[in-house]
Amino acid sequence: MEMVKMTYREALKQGIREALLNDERVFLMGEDVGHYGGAFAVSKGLLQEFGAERIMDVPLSESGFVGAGIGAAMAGMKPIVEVMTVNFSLLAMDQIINNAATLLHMSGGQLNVPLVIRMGCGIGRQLAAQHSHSWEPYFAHVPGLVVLSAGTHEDARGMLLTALKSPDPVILFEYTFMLNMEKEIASDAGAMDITKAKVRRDGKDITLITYGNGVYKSLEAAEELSSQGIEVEVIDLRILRPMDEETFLASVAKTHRALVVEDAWRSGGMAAEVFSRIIEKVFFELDAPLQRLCGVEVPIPYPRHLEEASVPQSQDIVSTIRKMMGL
Amino acid sequence: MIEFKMPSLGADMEDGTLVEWRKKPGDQVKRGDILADVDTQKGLIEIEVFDEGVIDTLLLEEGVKVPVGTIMAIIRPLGEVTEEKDIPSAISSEEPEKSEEVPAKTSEEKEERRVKITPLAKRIALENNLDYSVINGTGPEGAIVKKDVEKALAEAVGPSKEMGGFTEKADEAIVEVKKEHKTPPIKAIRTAVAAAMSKSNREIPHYYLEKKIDMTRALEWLTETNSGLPVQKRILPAALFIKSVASSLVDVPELNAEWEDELVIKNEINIGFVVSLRSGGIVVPSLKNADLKSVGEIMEWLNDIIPRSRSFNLRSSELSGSTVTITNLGEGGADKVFGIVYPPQVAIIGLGSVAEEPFAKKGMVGIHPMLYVTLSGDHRATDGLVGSRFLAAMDKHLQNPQAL
Amino acid sequence: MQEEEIKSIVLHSLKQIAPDTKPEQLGWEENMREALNIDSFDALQFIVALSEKLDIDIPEKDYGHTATMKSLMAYLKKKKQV
Amino acid sequence: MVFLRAEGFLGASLEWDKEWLPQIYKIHMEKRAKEKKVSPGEQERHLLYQMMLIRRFEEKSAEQYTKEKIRGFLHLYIGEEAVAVGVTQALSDEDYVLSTYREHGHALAKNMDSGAIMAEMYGKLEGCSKGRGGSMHLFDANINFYGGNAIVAGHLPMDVGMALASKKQQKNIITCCFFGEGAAAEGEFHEAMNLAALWQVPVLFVCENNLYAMGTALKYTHAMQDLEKKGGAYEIEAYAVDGMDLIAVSKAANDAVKYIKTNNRPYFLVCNTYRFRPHSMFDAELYRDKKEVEEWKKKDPIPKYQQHLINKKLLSKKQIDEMEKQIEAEIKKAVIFADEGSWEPIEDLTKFVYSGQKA
Repeated sequence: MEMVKMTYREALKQGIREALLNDERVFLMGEDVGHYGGAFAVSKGLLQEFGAERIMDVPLSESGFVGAGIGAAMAGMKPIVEVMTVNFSLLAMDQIINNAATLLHMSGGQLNVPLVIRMGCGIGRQLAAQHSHSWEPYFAHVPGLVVLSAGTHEDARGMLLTALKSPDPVILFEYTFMLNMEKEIASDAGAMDITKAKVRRDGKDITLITYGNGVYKSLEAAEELSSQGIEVEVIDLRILRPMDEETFLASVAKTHRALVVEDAWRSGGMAAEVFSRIIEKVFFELDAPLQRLCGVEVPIPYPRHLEEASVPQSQDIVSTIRKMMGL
Repeated sequence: MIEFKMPSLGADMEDGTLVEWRKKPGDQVKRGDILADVDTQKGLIEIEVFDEGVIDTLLLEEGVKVPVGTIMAIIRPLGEVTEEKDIPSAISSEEPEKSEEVPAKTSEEKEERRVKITPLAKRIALENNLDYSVINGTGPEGAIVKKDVEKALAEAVGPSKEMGGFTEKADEAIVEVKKEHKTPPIKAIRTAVAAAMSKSNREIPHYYLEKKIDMTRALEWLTETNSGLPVQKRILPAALFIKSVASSLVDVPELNAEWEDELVIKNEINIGFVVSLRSGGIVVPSLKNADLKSVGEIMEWLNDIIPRSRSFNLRSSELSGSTVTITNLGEGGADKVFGIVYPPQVAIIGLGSVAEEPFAKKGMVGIHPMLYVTLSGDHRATDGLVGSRFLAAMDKHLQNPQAL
Repeated sequence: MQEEEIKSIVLHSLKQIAPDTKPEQLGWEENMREALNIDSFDALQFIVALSEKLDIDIPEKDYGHTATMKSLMAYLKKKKQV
Repeated sequence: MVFLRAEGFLGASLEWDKEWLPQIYKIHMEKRAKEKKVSPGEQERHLLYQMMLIRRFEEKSAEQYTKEKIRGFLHLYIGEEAVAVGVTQALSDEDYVLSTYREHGHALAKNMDSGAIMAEMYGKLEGCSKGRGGSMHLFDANINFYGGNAIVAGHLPMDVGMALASKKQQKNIITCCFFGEGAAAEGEFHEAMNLAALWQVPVLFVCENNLYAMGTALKYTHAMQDLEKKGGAYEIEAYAVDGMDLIAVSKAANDAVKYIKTNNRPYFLVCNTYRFRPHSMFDAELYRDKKEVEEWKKKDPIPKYQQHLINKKLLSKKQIDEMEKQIEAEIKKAVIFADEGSWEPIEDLTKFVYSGQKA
């Protein structure tokens, strides 16, 4: 397979571009997606290529334009709505939860909402408490939504294409921290499955379950641990709702130990949900207490050293796993 | 001269491509003038000057992509020469945690009322009709884990074959399990030492220096000081050596540094002190700001850190951040020790044994206690002359121990 | 205090600083530091332990008496007037 | 609590209070007017000083940003100085001010210490928000400056709440909030306007219309671009003023404050202005023409006001030079203060989560 080097930003852009080329009904709208080129330069140049009809700048009114996206989707369009970052998504929460997620149910199956909402997410650029959120668990809490987390370049490239085929509203989390990161992906990379978690690395000693910003950090830690003789199986959840549990339950049955790594705050995070399912379904496979490394419960501070201390780093993963292995 | 660098215009900007110079050498510039056009992932941005002066040199060619912080041009200040010190960015997150994370000690106490056993271990025990209440747990909080049950199952089969020595063997097995649990992760330490030292030997061109230092006055001073101290407060020569190394590093800061494709001199003097483990392997706790501590304080630190190092009861912060390392093998019987530099540090100081030797001083040969001090240096970072200055400084300090 | 008691305190203290050794098997005139692989730091801890447990002062100039089991026992007995 | 105590002190008769309070106010204002007796031109020169300080402070901030001393987002106020200074001079020290993420100018105009601002942007413990906020979150309750609010329009409902409180407490305080024309497209703007009018609370809404919401022009974001007309939808008195002219802004703000105090109603002041700099440091300005920027620079409020004062013989060239020197010294001091500040220990990471928490 031929591989090409690509930034996460470029992977996102290629995904959007392919979606626009594939289907006339698809259009992108969001704050600064057009003339500014996207707040993170993801959609730079698309306005020039596709025109203002399909690349729509909108005013700063999250509630308004997310609502408009819902209406357009119900009326037969395929909107990609960009909420610049997850930090502003609360302004649109009413639209997302009370309308997008419930219309199908309230209308007795008559109205579905084929809408994709993209959000830049996560910590790591010294943007302080209001601009550093990891709120995947909030959205994963809501029935009616499909919640995706693009923790790798291939998912950044391909999740959107599949999400646009979903009959129901999809929240797609992208990670601003990774935008400049270069990785190799297949030159013919395209649509990715959005139903299953993925084993990113095979291992026999312990199962590490993660998503988003945690994926590359975990793989890095797993490499280091491998040199110390510990083989970590790294699982990328990818789909936070509806969650694919088969993949990680099978892994835990093999390794008998599990660690969850995520940037989101500890209380009520994805880790809590993953653990509940492990205890419910494979309790008698466990040979060690479950452990989780999550965000420290503090509004994210501005100084870099405090910011870094707020979320698990690769080194924390290494030391936690060593402890779990009794070293 | 003012260095004009590729500016950082956003936390997510890592580099920029110089598209066009707007000024040429000899041009006068003032604050706010546009010096160049730089292409970023967000598009073309005009780069402005914050100083006044005349363009001296343009260091970059158009079309070149460079990281933030790269010097692009030199500006000669106008008229008065203002001293513009560029203080490097204060937070350095670059220093990776090099140390081994040390596991917390687990309580060996067996729970009386309830047997702690993991769900998996319990299942296996029950499936094999094994009474797990007599098994010694080696897992977290002393819990019985799968491994323990498997071991017990194997032993339940084993002794029946050789009738004699059943009890003895069983005892031994338990002792062995305990030992395996309590002893530090020898293999892991070995692996870590192996990795660091191989990297050092592979990448660092070492130079080696040694110097004999007359310890008469230093030892006299120690004896005198210790005679007035209760046994708990007495000072070992090691504390004095560490202090003399710290003071010498103040004199020769080039060795208190890191090599990151250039010599980066560190502000704090944090001395890594090699503690050997009885079971083999080493642990290197770090004495922070050694130059600011008295000999007595250093001894207190040793009294605290050595037992904790040997029992693996250190915080990772206590193992990281060293800017130079001391190895102290002399007591092992060797005369001198030449260390391997621990990257990214640039020097390691080896303290040998103190031995009585004939030594000429002021034309008189006498018997003096002599210490062999060695220095292994990273030749990319410094030259032998710097190392030599350091050893001379150590000699000077050890001849004047009361001042340390 | 009996000689046996002093000896047991000595052996116990040695075992504490060098848990992987068998001090009770030490030869009477063997150099303890060499035989048990004790460095100067551990040696100091040993002396601290002895002075605390036996409630005596061992000045630095007397460290030479601690080299072998024989010389140490003689020294401690004298100190405790056994 | 304060409210209850005030009530107890003033007695139960509201009728009586209504008559009595304006009296107190009058005495107070007369006293203040006496205190403020200044030599001719001193007040004017002070306003000029503030505008020039903001300009230079922002330039220094940009410089410190490129040197990576300041991180995160940095939004500069250059070009809009007349708005902050003109509006703030109409307020009293007791009045509340809330602002946006482009708030350095408002903070300086409200007399926040420039060293505390610089240290905050460095992330140092000595910053006005203990380094936890950075450029977008300047807070100083002592001078009644309540941020530094970085979700566009997110602070507008808060303003109304604060004004509601001062109304209930019968405090003679105005809540002034600054926001951009981008915020005027947010639902929260409209909700806040509605509530303020409905409750008749003393809020001064100041819209700084700099024509671009980040990089999207007014014409792409507002169907009706005479923003002051939006006040009419809520029966809020509104006025649009040339935000590049300090004298005009000051007069409009004085009138607005007088209106609010006399009528106990909110007021909507639109200041038409322009930022000379990009939206934030990392902005290639793909969305606007350089010629347009140059045209606006001709309206720079600072030289305009300098010329005005020179013509009125209230200012000399020499005094301008002296001011520049004074400002340079002040900014230098601020930078040194920030440079010498300390980093908060990581052990304190979880501080400030609950009040009363031990450090």
